[in-house]
Amino acid sequence: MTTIQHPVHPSVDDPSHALHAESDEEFRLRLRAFLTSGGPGPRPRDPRERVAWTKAWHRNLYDAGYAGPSFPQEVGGMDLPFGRQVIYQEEIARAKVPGALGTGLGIVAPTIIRYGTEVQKQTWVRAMLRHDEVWCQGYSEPGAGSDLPSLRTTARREGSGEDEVYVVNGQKVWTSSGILADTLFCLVRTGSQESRQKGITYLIIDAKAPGVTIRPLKDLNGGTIFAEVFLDDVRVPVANRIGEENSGWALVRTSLGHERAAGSMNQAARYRRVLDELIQLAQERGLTSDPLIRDQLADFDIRVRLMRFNAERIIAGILERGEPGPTSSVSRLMLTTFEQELHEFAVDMLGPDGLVTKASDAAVQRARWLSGFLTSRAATIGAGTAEIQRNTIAEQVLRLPHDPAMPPR
Amino acid sequence: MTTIQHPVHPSVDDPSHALHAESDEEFRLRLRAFLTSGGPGPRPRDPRERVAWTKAWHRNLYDAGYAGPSFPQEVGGMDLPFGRQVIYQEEIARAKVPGALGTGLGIVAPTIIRYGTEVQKQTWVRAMLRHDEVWCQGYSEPGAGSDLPSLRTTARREGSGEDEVYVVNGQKVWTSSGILADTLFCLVRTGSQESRQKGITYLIIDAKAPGVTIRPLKDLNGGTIFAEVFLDDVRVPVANRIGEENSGWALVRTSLGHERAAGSMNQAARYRRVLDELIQLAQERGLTSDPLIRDQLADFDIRVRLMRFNAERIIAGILERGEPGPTSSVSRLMLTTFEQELHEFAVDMLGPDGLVTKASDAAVQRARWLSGFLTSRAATIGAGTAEIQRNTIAEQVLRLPHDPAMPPR
Amino acid sequence: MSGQAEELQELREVTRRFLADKASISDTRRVVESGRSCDEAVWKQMAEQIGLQGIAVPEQFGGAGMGPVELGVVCEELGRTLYAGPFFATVVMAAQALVAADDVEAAERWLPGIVEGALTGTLAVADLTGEIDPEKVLTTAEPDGEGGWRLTGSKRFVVDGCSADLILAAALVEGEVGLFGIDGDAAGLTREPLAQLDPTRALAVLTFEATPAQRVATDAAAVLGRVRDLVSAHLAAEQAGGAAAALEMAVEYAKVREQFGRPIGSFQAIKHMCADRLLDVESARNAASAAAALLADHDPEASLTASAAAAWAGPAFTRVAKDNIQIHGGIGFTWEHDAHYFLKRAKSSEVLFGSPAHHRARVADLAGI
Amino acid sequence: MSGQAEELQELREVTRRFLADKASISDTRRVVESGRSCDEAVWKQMAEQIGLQGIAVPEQFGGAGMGPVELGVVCEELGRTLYAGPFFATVVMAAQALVAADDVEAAERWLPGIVEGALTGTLAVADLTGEIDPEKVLTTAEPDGEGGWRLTGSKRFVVDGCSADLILAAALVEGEVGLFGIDGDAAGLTREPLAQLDPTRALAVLTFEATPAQRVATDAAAVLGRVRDLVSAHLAAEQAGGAAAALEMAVEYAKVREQFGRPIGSFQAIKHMCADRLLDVESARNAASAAAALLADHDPEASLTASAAAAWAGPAFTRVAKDNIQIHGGIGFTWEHDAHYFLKRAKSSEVLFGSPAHHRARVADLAGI
Repeated sequence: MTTIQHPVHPSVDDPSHALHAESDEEFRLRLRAFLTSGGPGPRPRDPRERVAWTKAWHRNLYDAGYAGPSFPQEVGGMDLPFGRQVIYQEEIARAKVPGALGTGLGIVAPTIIRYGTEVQKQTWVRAMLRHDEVWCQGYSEPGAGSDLPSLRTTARREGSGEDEVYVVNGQKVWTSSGILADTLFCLVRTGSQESRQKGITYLIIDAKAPGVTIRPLKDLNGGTIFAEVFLDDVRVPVANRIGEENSGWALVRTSLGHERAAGSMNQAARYRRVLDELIQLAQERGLTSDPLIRDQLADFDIRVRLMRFNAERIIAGILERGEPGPTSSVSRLMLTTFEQELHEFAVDMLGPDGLVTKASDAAVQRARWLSGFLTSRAATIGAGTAEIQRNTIAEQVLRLPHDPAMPPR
Repeated sequence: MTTIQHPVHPSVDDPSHALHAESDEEFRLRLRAFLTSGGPGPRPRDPRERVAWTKAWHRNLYDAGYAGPSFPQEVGGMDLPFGRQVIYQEEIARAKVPGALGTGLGIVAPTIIRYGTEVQKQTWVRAMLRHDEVWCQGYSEPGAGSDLPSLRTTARREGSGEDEVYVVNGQKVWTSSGILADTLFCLVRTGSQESRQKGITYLIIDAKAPGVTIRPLKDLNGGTIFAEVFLDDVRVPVANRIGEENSGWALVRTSLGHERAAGSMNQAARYRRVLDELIQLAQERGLTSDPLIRDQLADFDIRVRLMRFNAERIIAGILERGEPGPTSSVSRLMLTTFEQELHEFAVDMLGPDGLVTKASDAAVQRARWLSGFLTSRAATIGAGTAEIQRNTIAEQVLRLPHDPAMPPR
Repeated sequence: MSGQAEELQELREVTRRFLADKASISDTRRVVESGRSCDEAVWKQMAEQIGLQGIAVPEQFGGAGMGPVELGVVCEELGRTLYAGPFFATVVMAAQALVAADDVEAAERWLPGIVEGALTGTLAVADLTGEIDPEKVLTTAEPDGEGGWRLTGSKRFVVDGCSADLILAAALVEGEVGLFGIDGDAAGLTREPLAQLDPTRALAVLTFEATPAQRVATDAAAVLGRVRDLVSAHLAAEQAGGAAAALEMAVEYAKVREQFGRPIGSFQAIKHMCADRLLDVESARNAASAAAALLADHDPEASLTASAAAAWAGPAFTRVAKDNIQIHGGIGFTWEHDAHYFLKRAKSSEVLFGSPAHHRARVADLAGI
Repeated sequence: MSGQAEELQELREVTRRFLADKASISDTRRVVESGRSCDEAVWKQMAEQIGLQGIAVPEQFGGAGMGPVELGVVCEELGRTLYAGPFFATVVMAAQALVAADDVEAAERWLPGIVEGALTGTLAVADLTGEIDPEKVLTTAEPDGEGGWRLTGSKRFVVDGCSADLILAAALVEGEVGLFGIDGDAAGLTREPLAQLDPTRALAVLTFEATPAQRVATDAAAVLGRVRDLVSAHLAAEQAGGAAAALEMAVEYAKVREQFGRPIGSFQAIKHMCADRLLDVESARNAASAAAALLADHDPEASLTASAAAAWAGPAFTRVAKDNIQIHGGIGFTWEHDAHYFLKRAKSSEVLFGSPAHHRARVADLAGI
């Protein structure tokens, strides 16, 4: 984990300063021009090279002043008005440039910006934006999946003054991209086990610190989407705490509403692209004349359109009334199962050919559909199961009563 | 409610006596011959005439010794071995003769046979079998649907000796065929409200007694499938109680397993016939060449076959091991939604023509599919919702743990 | 909020208030249980007090000059109370056909009456189904030799066909489809009500025997193409409104109805059902309004989007209406409860103007799948 | 219990004990993780100790002389542990083709070896898919002029094609389909393993370049029709077994895994999922055994029932396998857990020998829909 301070805006020709002078359309064209001319170049096939390539691209993006569309300028972001965030996301989707590594920017950065100290904001958010560091999440534990408040990783205080540290012990699991992590953002227990969510603290842990072991978790597709993290007497400076001790739970719930809303269009665009590629494949193989396949493809097509309409509605709600409205609560539900259904349909549609893995030259499109069929199983498990999502919608949006056998929120 | 005693076997040529002399196949042919030659004649269109016609048929069946295949001979039944019960049900399904009125034979008769006094057995079961009386159920209440143990209809004792009665007050609802009822079999509260299932008593109530009011409930299809029953100071002889006071709940759970098992084949045969009629309709209208409709019809066809295989498995289990096995717990789940899906599919398949009601001459097959679409909504509600069925399977068959927020069983 | 968004919101509120006052679901029940298809006083007030009939009619014909976006909002609100009256037939079908046509004379003849609430209308295209499909026209038209025409044939599933003052009907003239206006009381016209599932939307069978008609001078196929898309989009809006109301009904009941000592809404099965149905409702509404916006702009994607909205909103409404009954349990099965009206409207409207499978096939064609 | 039922029960128990001992799911994992497709010692023991390879082979060729009913029970049990070995290819596909054929000489040549566990085999029919469909044969056969034949063509998705000692292949002779036996080490035969989803069932691509072959003298189309039905029914049995094991795994986990202070199996969502999956499992098993019984009787409904069983059991197994992963949560997503083996077997076997849609279409045809 670095503590180097980056210059506020390294680029001489600071594009954010031009914001008020240019129209939305000019902004779009300027961004598009940058993404085209300054783009990352061809995607390497080798996974390690691909990581380096992705990091270089994001550093480039940051240095040119095009990182963190929603983040304040003080931490290196663009601080775009919401409408321009949407344009930004549309252009990013269009350009097919690589997304960020790790999950820090989406999850912990908004929390740091809102609850962090000045030093935390300056050092951490910049490091994430510039991809000098990849940040990964340490929330889940082997015993605490959907039920996060029951987590057991402990942090006890030792020493005093500037030397005061938390000594952390425990295990984290389902850390996405964990093997790339430079830094971990974790929930740890500082209160009693019984205090549940009232005894949880938010700590930032250097992934290279003594006592941290990160082991890739081989997933059902043979890849390493997740890792497990072992924390043995890891000494974490108290200054690495975000917010107060025992107040970590409230921080987890930092609203990502607007951030997500701008990203929802990106998601819809991504599925549009994936579906179009599947439709093209079906056409190439002469399958679209099969009425059953045609009907299914049309159904997927309609749902992808609905995703876009839902995203547009959420964005319009924010632009017009400052709040995303009820669509935002359910739109993710459509995405959750869509990825699974689409990939399974693709495998079925391809018949036996769809079963061939990428280890074979005979694989259809490097077995992307088959891999997707397997890895998309995580979509209904990760980030709270689909069941938990529905519970939350029912209780928080529809105001249906809480299950009496569940712990209080 | 009658108290007349019928002769044990009014028919001189008592066919049950021939049981051991004849083979299964001979039994089947003899029954088939009776159902053909002694059949009920054409089905009247007028609902009232249809009731009289049905009663006459069942009286005829009883008098000829062909009623109550599973019931003991002492109460007027045939006491067939299980294998012959299956044959009986197959022939009944084949003959398309009208089923019993009311729900007494299926629900309360086995309870009376098991827990009733000699007098109760002799008078009540015979009256039901011969259709001298139509018996209907009074379990559900406006406040107690799926949660029967919370029922509130009270019965307090008054008088003593032979004059001792229960005075019953309350309201029952969702009484199937209630407007035809001569007799009601009811659950009433004799213990405290808090005693839940421990304070419930099983009473037989004369539907014509003072204080009983039965009102048809108009259903969503404009028919009167159900009725509501008001009980105001209804005086019920203590002799009309089945089992002990406060022991009614245990009686509700009288196993109908074997009875149902023999009937499951009947159900499968019924759906086979309904589906064949739908397929024929689709063919007549030239719809089976539509690949989407064809695929759906094949799917229904497969499910109807599975119903039969499931029924065969249940029956084989009883014949071979004396117990129906796990299939019996889930086979009903397939029936539950099948009726709804099939009728909705039929309406969709017919397009706008499927929307025309039987009030119009233009209705397709007297709007049977449309009516079925509406009335089959009850399939997932009546007799415990589909949700309750699944809970029961999960807990009693798969032994999954009880929901801690539910009352103990 | 932007100006347009504010105006739309106001339109929605005005409409909702009017309906709460005069045409709630209870009023719908009252009207249809008395055997009528419309409360005529309310119909008149709707035109006079808040001008809904003229909302999407150009100002030159007395309307407010707005378009599909605004009409969609109104349809959604009318859908919430299952409004029983000739709005869809008159304002969406007949009036929009006249608006789309190039025949100013015809527009001047009929649109002002519609706007004032004095004239009701309908549109009958396919002979055997309710579809707005110029390919499915069998009725024929012949000149009467005096500048007028005579129609022969019959149309089934005509929305509000018995009560309409003006019937716009598609008929073949030498193999080409034309659009004709027929007086409701024309000679040679037989109108018979069709007993069907949805009591809140009257249907009829119309028979023409050399029935006198006036031709609407326009490219009928193009006009009907436009109206087909408007019908798809506005029906989807209506379905979204109905679904929203049915879901609200289910959710409110699940909050208060207790079983096993707890509200049924605290059970996971009910919660998950309601959450899934909220996705249905929101997506239906957003699809319908996206289609309306594209239709307002005459966008090339408008037809495709209208069919996408129809393909989703019909089954979505039916799912919500079925789950509403399921959540209500026995009480939802009774005639006395309003739940069945929603189910009947849902299934009827899902089937009437083209099935979901039909709309999916259309999406596949238009999307080049 | 009847005699037959008792014998079947005993066969089931003997098989289950043998597998628990020597070919449990852990053994399957061990075999495939070591890169093999079979533990040959266990294969040999299976023949010698409990004689599974010969169960449905007539006594005259050394078998036990039983039929589809018994073989179905064995397949169901093998399905429970995802047995990795050439049973399906050898015993169901190759041996049953020889049993169905009229060629006693061919049967005498190969069946005794299969029964003894000394010979493995497979059957390759369609060239481009795994289907047992005589209509999809492209490979051709020509006489070599010395009483033998030479095959040219290639077959994909051949089950255990790399390891089989005997390959039965369909090939065209002057447009008519014939059945041929090829030695696994014949000249002009290239065998390449096919990297594919299911590590527990090896597949191969075979290429014939004037490969010497012996013709099986029989009505090949009739034989293949019979084998197609047997494959459908026995695959369904295997799938039912796999589904039952996956469901048991899920249910056991749901009983002990706690979240929110209670076992996850106490949540309605999990309960309802498991109840629905039990219906899947029971129905798959009953359909498979009904098909086997009809096949044993050469009943006219046998083909239809075999396809009905296949159309149900494939998707049913996949549903159970997916829900098993869902119920296990993250742990079920890992390579280390067995859950993914069930998903891979399920999806692979659902697709390999003809899709569910294909079987539904066949049911429609055979049922006269």
